[in-house]
Amino acid sequence: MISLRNILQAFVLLLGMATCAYAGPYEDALPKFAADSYSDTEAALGAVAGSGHPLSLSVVEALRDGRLLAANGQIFIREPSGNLLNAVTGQAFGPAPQNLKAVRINNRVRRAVEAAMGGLTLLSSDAGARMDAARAVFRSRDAAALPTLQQAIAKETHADVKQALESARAAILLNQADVSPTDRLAAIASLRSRGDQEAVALLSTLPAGAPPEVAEAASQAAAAIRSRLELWNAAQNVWYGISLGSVLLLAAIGLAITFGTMGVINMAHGEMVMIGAYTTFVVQELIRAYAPGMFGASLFIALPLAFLVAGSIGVLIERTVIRFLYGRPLETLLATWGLSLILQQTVRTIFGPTNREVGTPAWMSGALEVGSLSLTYNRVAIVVFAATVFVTLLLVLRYTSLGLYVRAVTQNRRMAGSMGIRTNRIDALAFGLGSGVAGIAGVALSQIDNVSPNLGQSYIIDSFMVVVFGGVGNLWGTLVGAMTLGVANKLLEPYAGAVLGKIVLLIAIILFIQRRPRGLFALKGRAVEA
Amino acid sequence: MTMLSIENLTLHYGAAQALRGVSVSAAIGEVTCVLGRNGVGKTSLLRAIAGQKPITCGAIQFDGCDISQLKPFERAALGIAYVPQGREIFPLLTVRENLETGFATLKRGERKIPEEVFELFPVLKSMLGRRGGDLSGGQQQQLAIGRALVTKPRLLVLDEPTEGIQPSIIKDIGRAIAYLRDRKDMAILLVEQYFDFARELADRFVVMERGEIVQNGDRSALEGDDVRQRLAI
Amino acid sequence: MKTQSLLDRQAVIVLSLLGLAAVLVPVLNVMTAPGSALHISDHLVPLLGKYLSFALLALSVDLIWGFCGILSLGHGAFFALGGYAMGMYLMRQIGPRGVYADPILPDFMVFLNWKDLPWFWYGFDWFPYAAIMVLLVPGALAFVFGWFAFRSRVTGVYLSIITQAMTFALMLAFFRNDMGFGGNNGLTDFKEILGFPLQSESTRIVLFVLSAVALAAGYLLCRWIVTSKLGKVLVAVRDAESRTRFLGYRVEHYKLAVFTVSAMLAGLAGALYVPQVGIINPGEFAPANSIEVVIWVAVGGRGTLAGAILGALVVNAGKTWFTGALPEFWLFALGGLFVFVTLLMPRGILGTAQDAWTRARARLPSRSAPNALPHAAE
Amino acid sequence: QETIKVGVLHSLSGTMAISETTLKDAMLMLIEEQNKKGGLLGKKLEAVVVDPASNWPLFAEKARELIAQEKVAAVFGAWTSVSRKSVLPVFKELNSILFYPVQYEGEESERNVFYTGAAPNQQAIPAVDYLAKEEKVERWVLAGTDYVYPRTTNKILESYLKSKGVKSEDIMINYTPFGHSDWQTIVADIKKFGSAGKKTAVVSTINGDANVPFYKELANQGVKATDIPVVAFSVGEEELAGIDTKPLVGHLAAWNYFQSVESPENKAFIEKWKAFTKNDKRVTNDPMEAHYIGFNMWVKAVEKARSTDPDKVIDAIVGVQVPNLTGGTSEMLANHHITKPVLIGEIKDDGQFDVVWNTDGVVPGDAWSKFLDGSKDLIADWKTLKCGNYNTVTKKCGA
Amino acid sequence: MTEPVTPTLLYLDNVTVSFDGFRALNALSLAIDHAEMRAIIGPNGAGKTTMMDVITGKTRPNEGSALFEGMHDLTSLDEAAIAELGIGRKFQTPTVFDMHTVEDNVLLALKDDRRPFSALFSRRTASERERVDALLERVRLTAHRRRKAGELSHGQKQWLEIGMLLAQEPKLLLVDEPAAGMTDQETADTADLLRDIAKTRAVVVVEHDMTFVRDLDVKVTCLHEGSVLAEGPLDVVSANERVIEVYLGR
Ligand SMILES: Nc1ncnc2c1ncn2[C@@H]1O[C@H](COP(=O)(O)OP(=O)(O)OP(=O)(O)O)[C@@H](O)[C@H]1O
Ligand SMILES: Nc1ncnc2c1ncn2[C@@H]1O[C@H](COP(=O)(O)OP(=O)(O)OP(=O)(O)O)[C@@H](O)[C@H]1O
Ligand SMILES: [Mg+2]
Ligand SMILES: [Mg+2]
Repeated sequence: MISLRNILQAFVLLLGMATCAYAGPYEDALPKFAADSYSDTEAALGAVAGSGHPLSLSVVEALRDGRLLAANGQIFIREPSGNLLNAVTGQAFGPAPQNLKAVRINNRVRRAVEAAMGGLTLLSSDAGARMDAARAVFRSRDAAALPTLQQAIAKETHADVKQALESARAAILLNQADVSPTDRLAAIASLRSRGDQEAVALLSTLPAGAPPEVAEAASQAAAAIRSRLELWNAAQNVWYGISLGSVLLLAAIGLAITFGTMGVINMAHGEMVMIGAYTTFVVQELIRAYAPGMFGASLFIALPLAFLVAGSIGVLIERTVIRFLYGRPLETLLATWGLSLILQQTVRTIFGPTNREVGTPAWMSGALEVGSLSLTYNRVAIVVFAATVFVTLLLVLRYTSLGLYVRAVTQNRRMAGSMGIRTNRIDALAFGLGSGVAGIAGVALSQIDNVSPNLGQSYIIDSFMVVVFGGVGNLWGTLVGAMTLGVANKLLEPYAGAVLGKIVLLIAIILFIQRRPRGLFALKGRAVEA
Repeated sequence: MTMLSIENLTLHYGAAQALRGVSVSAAIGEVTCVLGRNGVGKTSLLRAIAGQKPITCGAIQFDGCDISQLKPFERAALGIAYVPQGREIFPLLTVRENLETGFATLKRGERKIPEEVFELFPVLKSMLGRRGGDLSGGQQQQLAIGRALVTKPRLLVLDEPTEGIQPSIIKDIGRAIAYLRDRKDMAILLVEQYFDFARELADRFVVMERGEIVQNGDRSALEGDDVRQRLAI
Repeated sequence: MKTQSLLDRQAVIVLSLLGLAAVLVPVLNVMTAPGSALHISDHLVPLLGKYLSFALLALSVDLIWGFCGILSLGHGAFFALGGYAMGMYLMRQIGPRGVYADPILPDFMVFLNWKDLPWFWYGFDWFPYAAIMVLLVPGALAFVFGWFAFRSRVTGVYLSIITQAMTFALMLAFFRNDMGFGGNNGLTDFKEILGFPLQSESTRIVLFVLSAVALAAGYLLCRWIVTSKLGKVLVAVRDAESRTRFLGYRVEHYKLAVFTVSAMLAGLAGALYVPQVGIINPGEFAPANSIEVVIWVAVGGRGTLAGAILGALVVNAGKTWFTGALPEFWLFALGGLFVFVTLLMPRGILGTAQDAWTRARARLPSRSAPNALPHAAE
Repeated sequence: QETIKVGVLHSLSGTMAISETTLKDAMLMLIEEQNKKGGLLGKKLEAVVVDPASNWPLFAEKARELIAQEKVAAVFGAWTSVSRKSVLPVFKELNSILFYPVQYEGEESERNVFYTGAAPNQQAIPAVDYLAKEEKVERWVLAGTDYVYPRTTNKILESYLKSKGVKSEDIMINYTPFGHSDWQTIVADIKKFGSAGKKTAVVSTINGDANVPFYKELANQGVKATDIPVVAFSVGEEELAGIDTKPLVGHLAAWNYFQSVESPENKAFIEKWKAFTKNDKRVTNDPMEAHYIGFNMWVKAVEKARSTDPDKVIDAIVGVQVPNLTGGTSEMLANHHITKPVLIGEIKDDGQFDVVWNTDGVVPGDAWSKFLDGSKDLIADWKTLKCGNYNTVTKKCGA
Repeated sequence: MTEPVTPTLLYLDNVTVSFDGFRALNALSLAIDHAEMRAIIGPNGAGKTTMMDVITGKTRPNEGSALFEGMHDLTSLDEAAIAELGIGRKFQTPTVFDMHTVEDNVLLALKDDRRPFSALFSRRTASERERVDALLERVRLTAHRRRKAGELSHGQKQWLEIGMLLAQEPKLLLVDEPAAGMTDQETADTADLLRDIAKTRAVVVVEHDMTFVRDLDVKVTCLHEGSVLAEGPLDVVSANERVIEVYLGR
């Protein structure tokens, strides 16, 4: 890349020298950048991009990145390496002028820059850049780019890019009155095969005065795409539901142990989640300060740490407070409520009351496109993560004696002791496990929610709702409960709105419990009724 | 050899005294039987031995060591197994899981349910997957005894093990207790109201009244009407 | 045969303290000079009144939780509904004195372009109607809710969670501006009650006295319930619900009856609360509020009635004091108090004090008569 | 030594602590500064801080405590509308002074309250104008939390937009509950609404905690400012501190102050703030500036009246002018609102704002909106008319 | 048997109860007459307690019906309604109200109007007081009357529950293992008590103690695997080969 750029620059330099006497549109436009007015900047940008001047790409790039500078009506480009070039000549410029200021841009200019970049990079050698360019042209529908577009299509070898280029061309052609109906019909067909929301938008904004057969085809195509999208839409909503369900599951699963299995009405559960989130924050701060290169791995480092931190706090709480309260489940409510206040205020004192920034690693941004379904990576990650946590926990509880002993201890503490079960240790371990799992849930939630001392509070009610709805003491119940509530919520939301949807859901839970007074996965028989 | 020896045990429930200076001992290869009417303190004595109820004063020696301050699970680890009155099985655990709770004191390699449990109580084998709480009363009682045997005890403490059990199995239990005694590797302390059952098994016995031991002796003393009289109202 | 009488020592103490407060607070407020040590300042009167209404709420929770084992995590809903009923009356009393001077519509309706008063606001300008609604609305909701839940035998945490869901749903609903209850801002800017200005000191004193009287009456009602045979059945239900059924008691009817009574008491508490604090908004439905009420009861001593009153007073006075004196650290103090009480006073402040008292009394005779334990067979 | 007490009534715990704690710190700093300058009327100022804990009735109780028990000369505080509504009667009854520093829905003017935050005409309408003019926006999503401020603002905007010829089908209104955290559906809906071919923008009156997940979701679903810009009225530097802003560059906010504003006053203020909090990363924001203005106005009025007596201060303060932090001067108007410039900023990747537009001068705050039926005839004037809701048609106070 | 003026008191017809495929009761039919005492024996898990569960409304049978006094279908009534019809029960494991005193336990069981309102207004009458005194005397708990029931020993709880059952004055008493945990002497006493009661009411007793059953001297039904294996006088039943095999042992 760098060598290519150097060659290009040398070439540009030569060319610049050859043409310096001649003042073309490029040179005319440049001073407008210095006016510090967005509309002037936009106009100048248009002129530069259309000038065909060899320096125009550098100017546009510089403008986008805030490297286009102005001083005393003169325009300069600061290279990424720090050198200052005269934008007119492309030659290096000696000592920087005093009052050098970056040419400011706003959204409007940024949009124009994108469009310009699109036109300028359609023929780039990098396939990714061409793809971006094709998208930019599709969006800008700039007829001026048509010739270059044709050229690019002819040369294109990548199937994906070619398709993108073609739909960009279609977008331009569709809107042009002077194009033959056959070409426009072909454009409609191309858009129809694209089949997404943007295509519908284009097709339904066909300018008035189009030939009837074109208008007809466009509206048919739009309708066809719409009905297809309808289906995808339903699938999308289910996905949203699953991803919300995973969030609920993560938030609730620790509680399924401390409350569901151990019977502690653990109001401090949310604070354990919060502690996990703050652990992530601290880890990221440290990484930012000492090893910025490892940022991508920050969450993986945070996971075990969050488990340990929240888990040890859980053990500490169990050993100092909860253990005196077994057999008095209702009093655990009082004590853990007190603890949650203390933990919140502690975090507020240490980290301040405001939100803290937890960043998203690059590998978690972006979206996976499956058909017309858009699955954002971070949601996919959360779904996968929730499933992993669930399965691991299930295995731990099933295949180690811990699960058995915890249940034995909760069902009959005295007798469990007489069977030789170390009740203290089991209690501490189980509470630590529940808290630790809450902690790692915090790592995941830090990716989608705010990391503040109030984080835990916002999940505690939902968590109890999930555990109870699913049936206390049953991990599967928690899973099904979380997913049911998540999906139901998301299916209701489009019809009832977020507020009413939630109300309807709460009422549904109340009614459901009437039908199944012990939750979804209720235990039956004498054992429970006694 | 004396496995368990209790000296001068006193126990209170709040301000109320349930045991007053009780002294008993149990030896390996013997069945020691505790007799007495309702509410005289038999269960309280066993709870004190198992560590479920802290004692007020007195000494509990097990295998030569004082265990009166140990936690229940520590006593279990030493080899005391307890079949409580009222069964106290874990209602939501399956029969198998109930039995497996006995593994807690065992080394990893020894964690197997001994065949003798199923020989003694075949019904348990057919109901391994059923929740303990769903069993019938007698089945639960059998489970409670079986569960105690899983821990491979050196002292087996049984509180009215025949309660609610059908006659044929009572006979089996009697035979089993005799068998365990004759293996000569454990001491057995038995609380029993069912006099004939006690008489057949007891090597030695004590009779309690109002939290005190009022009579003790060996098997021959049980033959007369004396003890029966004491148990009458 | 000794029965717990309606007016045992505890009841006498509670009632006389309340009576004393009802007399002393106005006297000290009016008769003493503002500087003197005994003076109860003007701003303290509504504050104390607020505590008393909270105490009544706590009492209503103790009635069902302490004696019938129904842990309602949604009792704030009944309190808030009573409060809203009172708030609607006070709102209608504003009349044309609102900022938009609409004689009928409250300000927030004008503001949202409502043209007519919604039907459910009819009648609230008439105090007796509002007063009935204060009891009727929470009572009816509790009755319907309880009828379904108790008939379906929803118990334990399941019941707790659906009560929580109920108050949560109500909170969201009342937050909605379209509901016609003023949305998030709720009802505020009240002017007068029964023609007496709410800002005047004498009205406040009367409200305080009324709160004390209502609390005393509520306490007596609860006492009556728990000392009657009904109370014994409730405790039986709390400890062994199904056994009670086998004795022929229709558990659901018992639960429904006390739940409804308790909700009405909570509604009354809300109605007393609103004129004294001057605002009612959906925040009162917040699940956390209801949990807090349960905590007052636990702090004071569950199942002792007087303990619920004590708990509400202690925690709220503590909150007032801490939020002023330790604004940055009061959560530590409050949280610490809760942990402290659970660990060291397992039966709450009053329960533990009672235990200590009985133990102290039991110790004396037990020394002379070591055979404290009765024996069946003599 | 006798002091003049100043009440600080901001939540230090509960849901609002996240926003309000900073304002408490700002007030402590301003008071400390003033004391360094020699105090007021020869006496030292003393801050009385209480915690109303995000609990609205508690606000009223604490206000009463501050005024009646602590005898403060003025109170600076409240954030949410409901907390202001809750304390209003107390201030009226006990005749004290409240400075309220947050942008709000308007429709109010009280003798005892001074509104130093923006009224809708000082924030919402200029922002919409900017988008329509500069970004050629034709389609609008009005997204807000379901409470009074968004409802009113959206009502005003809706009627304003319609008056500008925007059609009903080009306006989408969406309300969410407080603390809404799952924005997947709504962001997807916005995307869909925005892909109809017309330039679309989102006007966000989403409140408090809900913003962070909202912006995180915008970033996740790749809604870029160049496609669908979002302009927010409740998102400032403080809120952005909790989000990674790189994917959000170009989204907008409308305020009367940004930390990035270049002026000597602002530079000095920021320096003092960082020194006071001993933290280089602490940011400043609009409500802080509002307190700065309000506090200085109060000081000036007290000096002018030579007394802290509320009646005298209320009389003296109207017309008082103090410098604001953006390099201009703000004046207390007769309607108890102030004049302020309106600024529009685009989010930068460092969590600050780039001011892309500002009004030439200052805009006077309107207590009553011209775009609402109920209030278009109302004006407030505490100087001559002595009335907060004077009806210009019926010529009567009290509408 | 004398001419039945009214139909049989309790008639179980073809009752089947299964739990996840396991038949705890298998087409069980049984008739109990007015003022009849019936002893039920049978191996552990034969379905004796389940049968009582069906009669008292705790368990709904999958099939079959249970008629009381010839007109009330017990399978469609709930526990409280059945209790009000006059069916009282003592449970296999003693269940009493732990937090109530011994005398309150009895008091709660006393035959009385069960509606909440009457409970609120109910005042204790002298006759009630006498009855409680008499009952406590009968179950030998007078000395413990003020203690909390939860503090009683196992056997004392058994007695208390019997007292509660008597207090209800039911038409039909279902008594599940009343002698468990009692001394031989007490067992005999219990038998006396039951015989006494059975003069005026119907009693169904489940017990494994053969001495006790012999003392009762009534018709015996032996259940096995959910249905009747043998019926008749104890001597006949206990001579039955199958009964010996599955129940009595050799
Ligand atoms: N938890 C308790 N609290 C108070 N007193 C108790 C408690 N448990 C037992 N008691 C009393 O202690 C005494 C002895 O009870 P214990 O259970 O040891 O008797 P027991 O001999 O086992 O009787 P049973 O044969 O009926 O089982 C009884 O009077 C009983 O009431
Ligand atoms: N809920 C249930 N789920 C599965 N099996 C059950 C359930 N309830 C009872 N059973 C089984 O039904 C059978 C009958 O039990 P029941 O309690 O009626 O026996 P029983 O005759 O009373 O025995 P016992 O003499 O031991 O008390 C037993 O095998 C028991 O395990
Ligand atoms: Mg016993
Ligand atoms: Mg049975």
